[in-house]
Amino acid sequence: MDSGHTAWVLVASALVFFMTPGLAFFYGGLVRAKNVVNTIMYSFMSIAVVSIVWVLWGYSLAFTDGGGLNQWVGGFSAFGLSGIGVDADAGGFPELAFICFQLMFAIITPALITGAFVERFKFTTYLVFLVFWITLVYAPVCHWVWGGGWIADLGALDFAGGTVIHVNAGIAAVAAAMLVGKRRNPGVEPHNVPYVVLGAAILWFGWFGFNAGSELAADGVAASAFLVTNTAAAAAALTWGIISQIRTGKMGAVGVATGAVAGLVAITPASGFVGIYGALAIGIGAGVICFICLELMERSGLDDALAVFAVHGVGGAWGAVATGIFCTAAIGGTAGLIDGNAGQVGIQVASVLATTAYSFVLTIAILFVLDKVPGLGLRVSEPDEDVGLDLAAHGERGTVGDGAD
Amino acid sequence: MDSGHTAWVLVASALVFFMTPGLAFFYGGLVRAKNVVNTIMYSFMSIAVVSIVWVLWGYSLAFTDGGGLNQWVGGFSAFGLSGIGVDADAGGFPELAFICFQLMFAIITPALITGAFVERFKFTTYLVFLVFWITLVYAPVCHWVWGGGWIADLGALDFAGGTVIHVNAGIAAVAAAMLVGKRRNPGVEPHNVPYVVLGAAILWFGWFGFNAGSELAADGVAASAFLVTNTAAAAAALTWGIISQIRTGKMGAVGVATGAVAGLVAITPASGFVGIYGALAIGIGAGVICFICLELMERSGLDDALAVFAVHGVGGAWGAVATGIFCTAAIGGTAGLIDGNAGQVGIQVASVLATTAYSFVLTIAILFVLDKVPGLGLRVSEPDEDVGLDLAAHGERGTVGDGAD
Amino acid sequence: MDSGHTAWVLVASALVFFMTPGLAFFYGGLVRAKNVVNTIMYSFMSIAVVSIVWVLWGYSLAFTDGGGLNQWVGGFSAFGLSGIGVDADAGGFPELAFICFQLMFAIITPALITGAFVERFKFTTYLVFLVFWITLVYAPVCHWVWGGGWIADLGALDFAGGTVIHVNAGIAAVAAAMLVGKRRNPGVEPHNVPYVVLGAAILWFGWFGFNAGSELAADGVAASAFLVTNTAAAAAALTWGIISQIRTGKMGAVGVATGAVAGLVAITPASGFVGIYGALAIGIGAGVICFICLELMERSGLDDALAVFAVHGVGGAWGAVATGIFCTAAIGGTAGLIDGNAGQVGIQVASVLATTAYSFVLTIAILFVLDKVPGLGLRVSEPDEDVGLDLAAHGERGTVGDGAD
Amino acid sequence: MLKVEAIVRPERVNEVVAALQDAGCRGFHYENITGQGIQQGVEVVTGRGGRVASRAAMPKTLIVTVISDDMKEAVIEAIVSSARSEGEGAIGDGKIFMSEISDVVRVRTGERGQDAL
Amino acid sequence: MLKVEAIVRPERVNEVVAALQDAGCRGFHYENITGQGIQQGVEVVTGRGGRVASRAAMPKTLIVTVISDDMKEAVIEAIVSSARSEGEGAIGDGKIFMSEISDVVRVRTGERGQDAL
Amino acid sequence: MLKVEAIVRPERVNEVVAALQDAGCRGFHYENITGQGIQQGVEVVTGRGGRVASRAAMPKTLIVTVISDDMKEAVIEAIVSSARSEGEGAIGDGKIFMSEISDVVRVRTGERGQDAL
Ligand SMILES: Nc1ncnc2c1ncn2[C@@H]1O[C@H](COP(=O)(O)OP(=O)(O)O)[C@@H](O)[C@H]1O
Ligand SMILES: Nc1ncnc2c1ncn2[C@@H]1O[C@H](COP(=O)(O)OP(=O)(O)O)[C@@H](O)[C@H]1O
Ligand SMILES: Nc1ncnc2c1ncn2[C@@H]1O[C@H](COP(=O)(O)OP(=O)(O)O)[C@@H](O)[C@H]1O
Repeated sequence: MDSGHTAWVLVASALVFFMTPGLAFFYGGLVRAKNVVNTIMYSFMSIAVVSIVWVLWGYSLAFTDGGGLNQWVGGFSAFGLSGIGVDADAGGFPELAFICFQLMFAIITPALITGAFVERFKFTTYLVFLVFWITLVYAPVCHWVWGGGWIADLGALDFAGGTVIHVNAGIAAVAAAMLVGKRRNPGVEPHNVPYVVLGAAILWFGWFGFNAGSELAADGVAASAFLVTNTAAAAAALTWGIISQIRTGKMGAVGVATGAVAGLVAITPASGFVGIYGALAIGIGAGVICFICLELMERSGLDDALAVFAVHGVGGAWGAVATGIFCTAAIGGTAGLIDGNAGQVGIQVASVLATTAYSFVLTIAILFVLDKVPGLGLRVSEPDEDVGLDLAAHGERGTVGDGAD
Repeated sequence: MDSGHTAWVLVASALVFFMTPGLAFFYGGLVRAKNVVNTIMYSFMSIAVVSIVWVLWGYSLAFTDGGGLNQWVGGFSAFGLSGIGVDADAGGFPELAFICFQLMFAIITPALITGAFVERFKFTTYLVFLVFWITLVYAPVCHWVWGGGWIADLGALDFAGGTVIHVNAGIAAVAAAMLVGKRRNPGVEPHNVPYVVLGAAILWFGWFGFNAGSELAADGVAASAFLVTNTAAAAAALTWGIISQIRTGKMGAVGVATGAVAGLVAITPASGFVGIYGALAIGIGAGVICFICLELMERSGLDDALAVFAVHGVGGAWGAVATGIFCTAAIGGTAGLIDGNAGQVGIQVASVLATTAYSFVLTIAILFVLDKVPGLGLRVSEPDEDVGLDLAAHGERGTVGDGAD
Repeated sequence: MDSGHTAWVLVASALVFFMTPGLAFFYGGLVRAKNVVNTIMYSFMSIAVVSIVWVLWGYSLAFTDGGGLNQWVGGFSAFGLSGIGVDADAGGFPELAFICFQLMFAIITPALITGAFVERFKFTTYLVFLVFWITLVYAPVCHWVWGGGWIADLGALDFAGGTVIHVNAGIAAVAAAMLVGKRRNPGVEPHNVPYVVLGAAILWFGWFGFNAGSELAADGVAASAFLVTNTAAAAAALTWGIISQIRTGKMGAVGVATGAVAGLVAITPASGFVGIYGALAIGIGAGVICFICLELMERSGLDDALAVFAVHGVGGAWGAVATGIFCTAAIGGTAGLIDGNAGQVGIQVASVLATTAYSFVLTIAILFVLDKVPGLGLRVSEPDEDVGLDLAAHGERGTVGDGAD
Repeated sequence: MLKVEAIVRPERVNEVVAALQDAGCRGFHYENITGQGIQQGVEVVTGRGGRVASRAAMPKTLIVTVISDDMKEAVIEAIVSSARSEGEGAIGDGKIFMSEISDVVRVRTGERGQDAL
Repeated sequence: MLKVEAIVRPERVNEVVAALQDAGCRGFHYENITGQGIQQGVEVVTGRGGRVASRAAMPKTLIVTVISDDMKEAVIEAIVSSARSEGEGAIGDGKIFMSEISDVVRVRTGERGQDAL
Repeated sequence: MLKVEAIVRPERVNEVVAALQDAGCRGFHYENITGQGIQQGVEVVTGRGGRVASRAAMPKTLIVTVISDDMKEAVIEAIVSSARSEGEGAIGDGKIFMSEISDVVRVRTGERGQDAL
């Protein structure tokens, strides 16, 4: 085992871990003040719950051989990580490090979904949802792409999880927004813009681990992934800022931060396969496409409160398709549309559509069942929604002054 | 020297450094709004003061040969790090990197203590306290366990500092709370819950460096330590959340964050010695035990304001004992109670008791003396306590609005 | 290529990246509440804009051979990073990683300048300024020192960018403050002290990547740079705190945080060349010198709002000169004044003066031109300044309560 | 002239403000306060999750508008209809306090009394 | 009916609220304000540690309760005894202002006047 | 005794406070509020950069001082001159509301009425 690669995968795991608290602040700043604790806790509890599910059966379902079902899902042979010792090698670094790294992806994916249903979803139901969604949706899709399943066989490229994480979460968000319904009193302004920017900055910082870490080695491709990740995020942030400046005469920080995240999402599947110009194109494309989609969604009847579909669903789909367009053999070994291999785009589209369909149907099914279970249910009561979920679900207020508290 | 190990130890040092500002926010969010700056500054000034003490004589006292006194404390041979050049090797990586890593542990330990006496301790006295406590308490105990002293000889296991850091700080906190007395007007609610969660998240993030870094190499044991750290923290957070939900019908974010920290504390001594199931047991145990202890302490007469004893003292002691129960030869080379080596538990208990006794007596002695020194003293005046230490000690207010500021 | 060195350079790049959001909060906490978003966005948009400029032509101008002009500036041969593949080696690690690392320096430098003109500078003009300043000021100065230009030939030592980054930004800040003029209603107190400390802590954390990363290898010198960085920062923070305590009877957190940053700035050029005692001297010196300078500047007519000149300009100049005083052959290979090589000080002074002159004149020129361009201009309107730039430039308010928002 | 101080639920502010404007009010201001009435307060979790305490502390919003005497009933009607909870109304819906204003000055022009409203 | 506005030290709010309830007050609200009286203000450090400035800015809490006229003295007594500092009292202990309320409306029921208190 | 409530621009608070002190006011308090008058509000960006909404929400500061009746005109003059924008004044400069205070108590001493001011 190589100590440099091991060090890099461990650091990358820590960086990706840090993204989920970053997301907590990104989302937490966007809601109303009375829901900030609740919104933050959605992300934080994903860490707590998914960490347990992953080491018990999640990793096993995603990454072991599923026998006859192997095209669709892994098996239980590594339940409780049985048989994986400190010497197990995952290709130059410990398999335990790979488990850590993959765990962090599993944590952030359902946390992303929460943006769709903040300010009205029942917290205890969410905890149960996490267990089922990781088991029934995340682990299988992860197996398809990275665990030896059918999408991998198809030859689809997904360097760091454009379909597994972002398309998957983005579609599940639509399903959740549909079933939980609209907020009674959506706020007009985010309650804490510095939190939004802090969260976006932590996400960007952690995303270097997400994308460059996905090379699973400290080498030139990792450095390339690092650089294109940054380039695409910058391009998308700038694009979004310019559109916003043109349309409103002002360059809102929330818009720029959203643009950055959209760029990070879009470059994710492509990060090990494209160069600087590909990254610029993907970033600018993400800025334009996600902006338009977000505007359309706001006009739709669906209350995807924090624009998970527009940013992660559409951004991830654009990134997956763009990977097929801009990938170049010199970097990741596979040529794309621009280099004459048009077929790759079709494969990419197929992987997006399959993930979309599967994730949508299963998320609907899980939520439908949880809604019917006595004592659970999806939506909080009207008085709880009015007083805010910080008090209703957590018995806490975000901030309290001295004296008149 | 191995560049991979060196890179890992340097990164781990940076991660552990970041824990102290994380603690600043964890603690800073828990106090009243008028004491947030003061509480944050306790942690921040520990960085400033201990960094100087460590490179001058702290490291030397902890890690050099103490000659005839070597069982108890090191010597002054490395005063000012004399003789330690850029080529000095600490086992595959530079000794200067080891000094950095150990420094970060020395910084956070007294910062942990401050949770006991926030909102009423005199700030200038604290700065003096730091110098004496590191010299007379931390450096010797560190020497006992890691510097070749008597606890190491005994065969006690402490992978990343359960006794050296957490039991040590937890007991010192009791001593400090006893001598400084109760707050006049303790607040009912934390003034800033997002800060508490931000702090807990940064602590968790940094703790990967703390525990996995303590392997001092980028290898399979480091990866294992990383994974069990995360598992125990998640299990404890979830346990605390569930207890809270059952008892109050609500899942307070502050409770969940406290649970996470308790789990991180408890896994610390065990992190290089136990597997996933040991980590789950340690985490769940930490959740239950620290929760009960915290409740009992709140009913006691002692005003350990931010529950340092319950979380770090008791959590650290539980972790040290649990290390003796769950350690397994397959990971760290030593068998524990479950693997048939009951004696290890006894050794672990002895190391906890010795640390407890020494730290308690010396902390009392140091504070007693500082209380008598003219111009110092432990407690601020009543008006200063009422107006808040941000204004009284720092001439600052945490936040100020425009206009009516 | 060495995987350990590669891992270290990639991690260091991520750490330096994180400094800019850290700076955003450091600066953002210091301004009035109505300008917090704007101040944060100055830093955030530097990431977006400079990232694009750097990969297109910035890196090329700074680090390629400039042919006949090579003493002064590089060329365009690496425009769009053409010809730099994943296998390009920069001395044991990928050149793409070096590009990432250097990019992060280029991002933070103009962000530092913004402290001079916050609360009154026109945001859109700033975005244009970024492009010109990186191209005309940063890239050439960077080339002089690190890209094979005349200062490198002179034998000046600048380990991590004391002149390139800090003197450069500090002088540009003076130029900007002169041209944009004074604020109408400067606030008396920072609006958010926790943000200031959070920002300083993130800066300190990231600075380990900045300085120890500048060794571009995971080795003993990197560890030494890590340790002296921490030592100087701690010494300067403590020095500033003590001065403040003596003069005002209180130890303001903002002062201590400023001291820490001044120490970090001053050790930057010296970090790979000096030992612990040199670091202590540089840190204490930074605390005293920058404190005095800051006080003098506040009495001057110049409204350098957030003391960029005193902290970065003067701190950087002191560090550059101190490098010549305290550098020792045992660590970095070059002897300084204390070791009998008085000439080094002269070389250091020359490099500071050249940077000062060039940066000042060109920054004035760029701003002068931008002021005249129709549609741009340097200063916002009086009503915009009064209502605050958060609303005026971004259409946002930093924080909004529920109900009466 | 009358000062009308209405204490309402924070989530109703937008509705109340709209109703006031419809009723002809051209100026008002508001701020967040903490209140207690029949509705005793809120349950907060203390002891880090071990216990619950009841705090005399419901977040409310205070809306203030100064009007001419003849608008009194219209303004009361506007507030009551926009601030009352669906159905029967609910405890905590708020109160309105009225008091005399003896003089008003418009800073910009120096106008006095009724003209300055 | 009377409006009682009491400015007190923030750290006294819990005591004052308890005393008001004992005196029979069933409704009140409060908020944090910044005040200056004889007690001139606070010292803040400026110049990043170089100087001290005095700010006309003491944090205070304003408690407001509307009561019937006959409760006036009991309420004053309740506030004074709970808000005054130990011993002789201290500068900055606060003030109470009283004014007439001409009408009250309970939003929930539409009740008016004394009944709505 | 009179209660003077002045709504002013936040960036003017320091000037207004200084003018009040020059006019002989020895006590006051202030707080930040949100207001709307002729000046309709502010433009905020919504839809993450896609649209602009107008919010009835200008940040204002409310300064309150209780004075004896004879100071009325001096205090008005002090506020108007310090709060009015340069030149002709501008929309949003603020308003002053005056009302009767029937009694005052100084908590520290129990003094009443005029003496307690
Ligand atoms: N006498 C009073 N003086 C001041 N404020 C009051 C008074 N009574 C009620 N309030 C305010 O009105 C709010 C609503 O009162 P509450 O008794 O809960 O309403 P309701 O009578 O409509 O059920 C309270 O939260 C409090 O802020
Ligand atoms: N005339 C006044 N008008 C409005 N508020 C006042 C007035 N006088 C005092 N206050 C408020 O009362 C608080 C206490 O006043 P202060 O003069 O310090 O108290 P004391 O007279 O009890 O020593 C002040 O901080 C201020 O908020
Ligand atoms: N009738 C009113 N009742 C309460 N507050 C008012 C009233 N009219 C104005 N205000 C307050 O005064 C502020 C200034 O009012 P505005 O009409 O903009 O000023 P001007 O008349 O001087 O142009 C408003 O923001 C609002 O807070």
